[in-house]
Amino acid sequence: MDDLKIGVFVCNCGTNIAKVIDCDAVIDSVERLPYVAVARTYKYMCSDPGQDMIQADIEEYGLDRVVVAACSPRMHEPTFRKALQKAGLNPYFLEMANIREQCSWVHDDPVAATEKAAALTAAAVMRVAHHEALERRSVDMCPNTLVIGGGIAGMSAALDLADAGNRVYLAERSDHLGGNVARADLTAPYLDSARDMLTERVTRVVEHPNIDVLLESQVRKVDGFVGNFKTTIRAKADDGAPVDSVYDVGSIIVCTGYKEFDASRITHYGYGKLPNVVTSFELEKMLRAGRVTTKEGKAPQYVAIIHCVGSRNLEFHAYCSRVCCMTALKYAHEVKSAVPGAYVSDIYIDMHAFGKGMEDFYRRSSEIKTLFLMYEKNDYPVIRKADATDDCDMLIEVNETLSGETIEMPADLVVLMVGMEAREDSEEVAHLVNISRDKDGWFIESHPKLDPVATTTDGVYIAGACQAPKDIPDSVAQARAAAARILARTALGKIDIDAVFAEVDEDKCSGCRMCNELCPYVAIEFDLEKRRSHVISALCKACGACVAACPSGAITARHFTDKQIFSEIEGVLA
Amino acid sequence: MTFEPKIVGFLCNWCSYTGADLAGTSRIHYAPNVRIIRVMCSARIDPTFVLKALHDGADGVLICGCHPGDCHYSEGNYKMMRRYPMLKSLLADYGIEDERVRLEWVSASEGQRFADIVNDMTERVRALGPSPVKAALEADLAER
Amino acid sequence: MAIRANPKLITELEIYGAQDVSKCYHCGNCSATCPFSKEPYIFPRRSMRSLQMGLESKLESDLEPWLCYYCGECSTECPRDAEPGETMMSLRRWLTARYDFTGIARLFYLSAKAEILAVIIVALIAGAGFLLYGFSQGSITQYGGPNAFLPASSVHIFDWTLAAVLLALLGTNCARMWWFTVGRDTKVHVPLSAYVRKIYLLPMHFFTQMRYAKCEQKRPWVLHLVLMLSYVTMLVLIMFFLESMWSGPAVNWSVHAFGLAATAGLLVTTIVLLRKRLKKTEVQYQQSHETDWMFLVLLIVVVATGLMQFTLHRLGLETAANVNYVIHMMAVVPMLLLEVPFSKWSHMAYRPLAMYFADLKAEEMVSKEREAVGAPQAA
Amino acid sequence: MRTGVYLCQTGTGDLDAVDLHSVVSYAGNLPNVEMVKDLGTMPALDIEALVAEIRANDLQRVVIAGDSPGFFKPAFTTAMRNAGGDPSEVRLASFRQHGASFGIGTVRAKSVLACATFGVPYGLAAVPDTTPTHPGTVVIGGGIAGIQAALEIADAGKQVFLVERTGTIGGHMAMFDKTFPTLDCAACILTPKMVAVGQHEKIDLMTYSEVEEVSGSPGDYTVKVRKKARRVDVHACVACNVCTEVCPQRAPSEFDSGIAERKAIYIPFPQAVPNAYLVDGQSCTYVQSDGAKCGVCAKKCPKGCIDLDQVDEIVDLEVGNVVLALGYDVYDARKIERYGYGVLPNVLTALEFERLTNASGPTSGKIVTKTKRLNKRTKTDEWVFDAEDGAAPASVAIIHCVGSRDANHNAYCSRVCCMYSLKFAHLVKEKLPDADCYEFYIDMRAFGKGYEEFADRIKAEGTFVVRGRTAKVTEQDGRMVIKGEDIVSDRMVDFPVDMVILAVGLVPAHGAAELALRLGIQTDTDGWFSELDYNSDPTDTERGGIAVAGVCQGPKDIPDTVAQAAAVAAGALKSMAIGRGLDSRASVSLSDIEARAARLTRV
Repeated sequence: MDDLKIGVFVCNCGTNIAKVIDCDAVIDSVERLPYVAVARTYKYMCSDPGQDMIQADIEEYGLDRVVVAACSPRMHEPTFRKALQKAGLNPYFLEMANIREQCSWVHDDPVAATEKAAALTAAAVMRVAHHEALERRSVDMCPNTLVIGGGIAGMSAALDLADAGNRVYLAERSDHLGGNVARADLTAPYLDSARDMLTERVTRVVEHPNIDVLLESQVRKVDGFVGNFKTTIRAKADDGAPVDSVYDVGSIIVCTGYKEFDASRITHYGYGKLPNVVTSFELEKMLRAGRVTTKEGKAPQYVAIIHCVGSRNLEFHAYCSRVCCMTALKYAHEVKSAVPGAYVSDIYIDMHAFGKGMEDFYRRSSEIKTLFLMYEKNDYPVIRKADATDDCDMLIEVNETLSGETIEMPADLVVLMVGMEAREDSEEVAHLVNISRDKDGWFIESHPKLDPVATTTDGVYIAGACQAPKDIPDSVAQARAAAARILARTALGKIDIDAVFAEVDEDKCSGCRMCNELCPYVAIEFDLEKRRSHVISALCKACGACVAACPSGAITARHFTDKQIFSEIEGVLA
Repeated sequence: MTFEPKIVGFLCNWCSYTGADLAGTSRIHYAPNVRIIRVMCSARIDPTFVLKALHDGADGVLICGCHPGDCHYSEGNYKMMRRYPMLKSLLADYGIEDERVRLEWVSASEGQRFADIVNDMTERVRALGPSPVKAALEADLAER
Repeated sequence: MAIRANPKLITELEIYGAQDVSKCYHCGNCSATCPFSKEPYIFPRRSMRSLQMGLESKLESDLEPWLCYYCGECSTECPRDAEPGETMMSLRRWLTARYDFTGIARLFYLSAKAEILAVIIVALIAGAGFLLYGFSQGSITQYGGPNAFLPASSVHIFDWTLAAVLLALLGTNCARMWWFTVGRDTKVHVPLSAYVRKIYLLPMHFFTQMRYAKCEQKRPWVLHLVLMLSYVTMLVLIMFFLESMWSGPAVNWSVHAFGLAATAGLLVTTIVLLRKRLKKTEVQYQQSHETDWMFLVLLIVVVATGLMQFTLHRLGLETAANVNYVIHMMAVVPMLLLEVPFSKWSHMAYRPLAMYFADLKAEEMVSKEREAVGAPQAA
Repeated sequence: MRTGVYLCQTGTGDLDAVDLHSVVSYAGNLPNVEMVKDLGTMPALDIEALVAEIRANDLQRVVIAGDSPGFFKPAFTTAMRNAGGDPSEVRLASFRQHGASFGIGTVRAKSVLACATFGVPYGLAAVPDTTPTHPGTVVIGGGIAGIQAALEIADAGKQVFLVERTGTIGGHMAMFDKTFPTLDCAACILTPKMVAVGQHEKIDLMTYSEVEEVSGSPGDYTVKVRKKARRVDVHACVACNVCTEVCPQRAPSEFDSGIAERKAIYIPFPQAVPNAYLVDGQSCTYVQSDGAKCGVCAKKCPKGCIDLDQVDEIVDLEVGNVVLALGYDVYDARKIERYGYGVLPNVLTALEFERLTNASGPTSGKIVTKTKRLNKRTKTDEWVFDAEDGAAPASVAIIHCVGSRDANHNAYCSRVCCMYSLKFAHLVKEKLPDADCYEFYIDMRAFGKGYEEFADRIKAEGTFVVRGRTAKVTEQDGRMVIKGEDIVSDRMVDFPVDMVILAVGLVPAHGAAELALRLGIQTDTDGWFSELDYNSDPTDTERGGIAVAGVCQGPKDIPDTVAQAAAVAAGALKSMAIGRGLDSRASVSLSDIEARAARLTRV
């Protein structure tokens, strides 16, 4: 390290820096620092002549470290790293001092600003001395994908991947594809045929040469990491006996969907006790069979649809299930069509007609004389049997907010719009593929806006209603988004691993496992034989949380080592 | 001549450092006393960094991270949040004034806020005078 | 106690003209747009709500429909084209039917045929009656004087008997209106003193239509006022100065001046209104119910024949005058007998009454409200 | 299978596009079709009569054809069952769903109908051939949707041209302060993505450029782009701000949605990408005077990177895929006179408030009402936001559905307003805890992940949430008087506030309609681009290789936009992976569809 040669290049940025900071003074102060072989200023370091200058000096003085004091590294670090690379120097031998955004542009006192600039540059010099040559590595990306869940989301993702020529294993728990959509006849808001849509999807999936559909199968085990997962799936063999087989995949998409809320949990709706109180899915069945009648087989004169069953209330689920409002309007239309002359009432809290074509659908629903009754959240309607004298089977008492009256709504058939909830196996799945769940049991995306399909485990993606309630178009879009992510990686064939990541020194590691829990990306594995933790570099995002936490200082963050930061501290205070 | 405190600032790369850059691009002027050191996440800030800074002559230390809930690494800033009280109690035991070490949340759009924090902290630390650590160390040296 | 909803009512109201009420999604825009909508009478939205849900008893006891003059602002501004204005109009028709104990009003509103038939029958009876009476005691060639075909004195008696009948019918309906809206209301009790104290409101509203003047456009108010005043003038002339109207050939200006003025007023306003209903440019004249037409048609016939009567009589064409008079009466009698108690005309009585009652009730409610909570800003 | 065909219309579809008579006669000649009946528009169906008819012709399958036949299906299903038939043999031939509109209307309707009579989903029978696809992609629009789509594709190592109309990428999202429901700052999320785009070697960023025309066929499009004269060398400029300091001309800042001024030469916002200035020809003295006057910026620029005489340049891009991410404009609140926007000083639009409350905005995030001030140049009084002199509003009213859910304006719901309004309420309460804040809404549409919880939180913070849309805003001694109905508490709202924020809805971006015409893709009645299939194909279009992302397909919030933007990448990457993409659906002939449907039905 004694023969270290550091070159310091201070940018004037026209007058942006030079106007306030005496760049020559900065040069003078850093020249005296150890290992500094050359220090220069130039009008625009980022310009081609500026970069040429740096490269020339690397040649001439045989520099092995470079400090550029200029603008924010967020602006030009990539530029100068390239410059070093061109000159045959490891790009990570560069350190930048931000003397524009954080100095010349924010200070007016030239003396103080120059002093600070000098300190920042000095810090950079002292830091860069400890920089190590880092290599960006890459691991092979297995082009196969495992899709868990054969609903609309899973099939959509599978088709995109398979059409691009990749092998897809589509694992479905039940004995058929289609998921919850298979239970629907028509879709809101245009009343298109759900069945045609599924027939098309399923046919294409089943006939696709690149898709292996594994029905009545279960993912048992997932090992490895992004690009190189080993997944064990238990499926029925031809003789019916369950067999475990191992599939190598590079990525996993979880599309396990949702399950409907159990209406009998809400006692005052009398579901299970009153024969003519049915769930939305039961009505769906009736409509498909062309038999919308009461249990007594009569055509219902009054049909009431109750929204937000299990959703938007404190007792059960605080969240909105997103699709029920439009489904309810769909039923209003369908019932009017199947039972002409029936009076349909729709008991809701807020009408969530937010999407394309939905407000229009809502308008049309009221035009066909659907009676909309509004109730306050957590002030549920109450259903009771009607008296013999009434011309109806049941009476629903609602505190109707739009009129301020307490209304008694006659009903022969009551439809409960049951909300969506996370499947009971979601915890198991989450554990299997190492992703986390929110308080409601939905899988958590790595960032709701930056990255709605990825998870904290790299290579594992989520799509559809398993992430949160979603309608068909949104599920399909998310599924295709996940597919796109995977296609991008398979196109490259390799996964580029940033050179900046954490490493565990196994000799120092005491095996306390403190870091294991800490890592948001579950990038730290514990080796049970060695009783040591080690970092899966491909998963590490280099936040350094573990480094700071390790009691035995066994973990180092490449490019942000304690030594580097300590010397930077010394530098700024020198 | 008034006492010009030296303050070391540890800023997370994603919110706070960007916020500081924004202060620059928006030409918001503030006191030159803070020297910024960039880390990837506030969770990387090892208490020893703070101690090291104070030991090497810093009169104050400013730690900035993303607002709770905003962390680029989903919850790094919470880790810092939990570490911080311990650090503070430790410093208190060493007899280092509370206001010399400070934790603040600065988002990428809060250039003004960053400037205000820096100015405010500079004033407070200036009011406190030079760090007792320096004096103590010198005394310690003299004894040897 | 919960009120039973009746989804069927909305279908019945369609016949009264409320075609679009189901479109309303209750944004409250109409109530906020209406210059009359003030606590405690917030409308039209609340009335539309009661109608959608079919709360008959509530609607029956509502005064709001009578507080609306159908300026059309709400309908133009309505984001769902739910036509609040037209709904209020229909509710007025429905209420008229409700107040009427005979059920005739309801029959007329529900079936145009029935109304037309009734009008024709009454007209024929009237015609026949007058002819028989005329021939029985006078000569068709005689207008005034001894053995006149239809002597003023006897017509006068006829007028008064007719008036008495009408008054009785209308009176009962008004009483029913009071019972529905004030009498049976358990929540507010209006003391007798208040009725007396506020009685002045009745003539005031009746003769000035001052509330109507509050609407954004003033022309409808003027039209309405002129029509109403001319009508009343004519009524007064016929009831009290019939003699002097018949006396001739010299024109008795002290009376005829009023007569001609009233006739002009009626003629002009009726024609204007007919044109508006035909042109359908203004929102409040777009959806005309059969009864609206019937009313205008009868009126125009009455006015025309009345004017003709005057001219023929002045010209001394006595026979023609007599024949024309019978025709005139064939329009007058059904108009009065059917329209005043059972149809459009009745609102001449209901509107001022409603405002009177509304005022009385409001006074009570406000005094009750005082100790209750304030507006949302204090929420 | 004995099949009966019924034509029923709802009257909502684009009926003129389809010649029903020729469809009827066509249906009559289809194999197995025993009877064809046109029931007209919105028929009142008598189920008993249908039963009789089904029995009489002993139909085993019934096909309902029309603009939205689903609306009649339950009646036919019931009839079918009552007639003893198989209810699942009621098939739909939806003209709307399969894009039977302008031009292709009738033939499309026929092919959809044919498929239905064979009991085969249209999507299975009408599969276009693939065509060789050029590996390049052009993304039109540099908002969050465009950025996301560009990154997704470029990260696969494929060339992307990102064409943005304004001087920087970032779109509307860059103007926002916080984003609902997590309240994380927009800049924190967006700027890293913007920087990534700026530095990505596979992304050719063309800001201040507009698409002139798109020619060619699926897989092989030529996109003519006009690079408007920016007059500043993007690569040389170091954003030193000298030019702006010397520039004498001012104009309202688009980025600050008009509540602050910028110079004629300016950088849209400090974190703009590219981080370079541009000259707005409209307000530049030099340009307006054809070089006669001024030009001082060019003289003063230390790097000499300003060329005021620069002219537009036209470039042709050869690509296989086109991604439309045009985004939106906000509804012009001036069209709703009764809200007094543009007349009353303290009636703001949502975007104006976004800038007002933004830490990087003109008042650096301080929420103040406007103050009257004499404009020295125009010598007239004007209302401006002034961080120092401006008073903090004691009460703020937020009006929902401005221009949305209204037959007199836009009938559709703009999807994001409820949530951003709640966000505003939070920001007001956060910065001015004592201020009263009112939300006037019709339905509170908090439908997304964590939205409902967010809404509850805002209410808990003390914001008054009033159900009832405000009818008018008037002025009374300097304050804004709002009039409306408070439906739930049965009151009239009629009181003054200091500031009114109009939650303006979203409308298709200007120029979107023209572009759709040039591209030969369809738009819905509201002007949003039509997707290939509402449910199963929300991002592709009729035209092969042309995809839609983000709000230009219909109002959307950021998470949904990002997801959809990523989704379009799937289509593009798929076609590049195998070097072939799907041709337009219109390229499949009716006879092919018939043949394919006939074949599939036997399997």
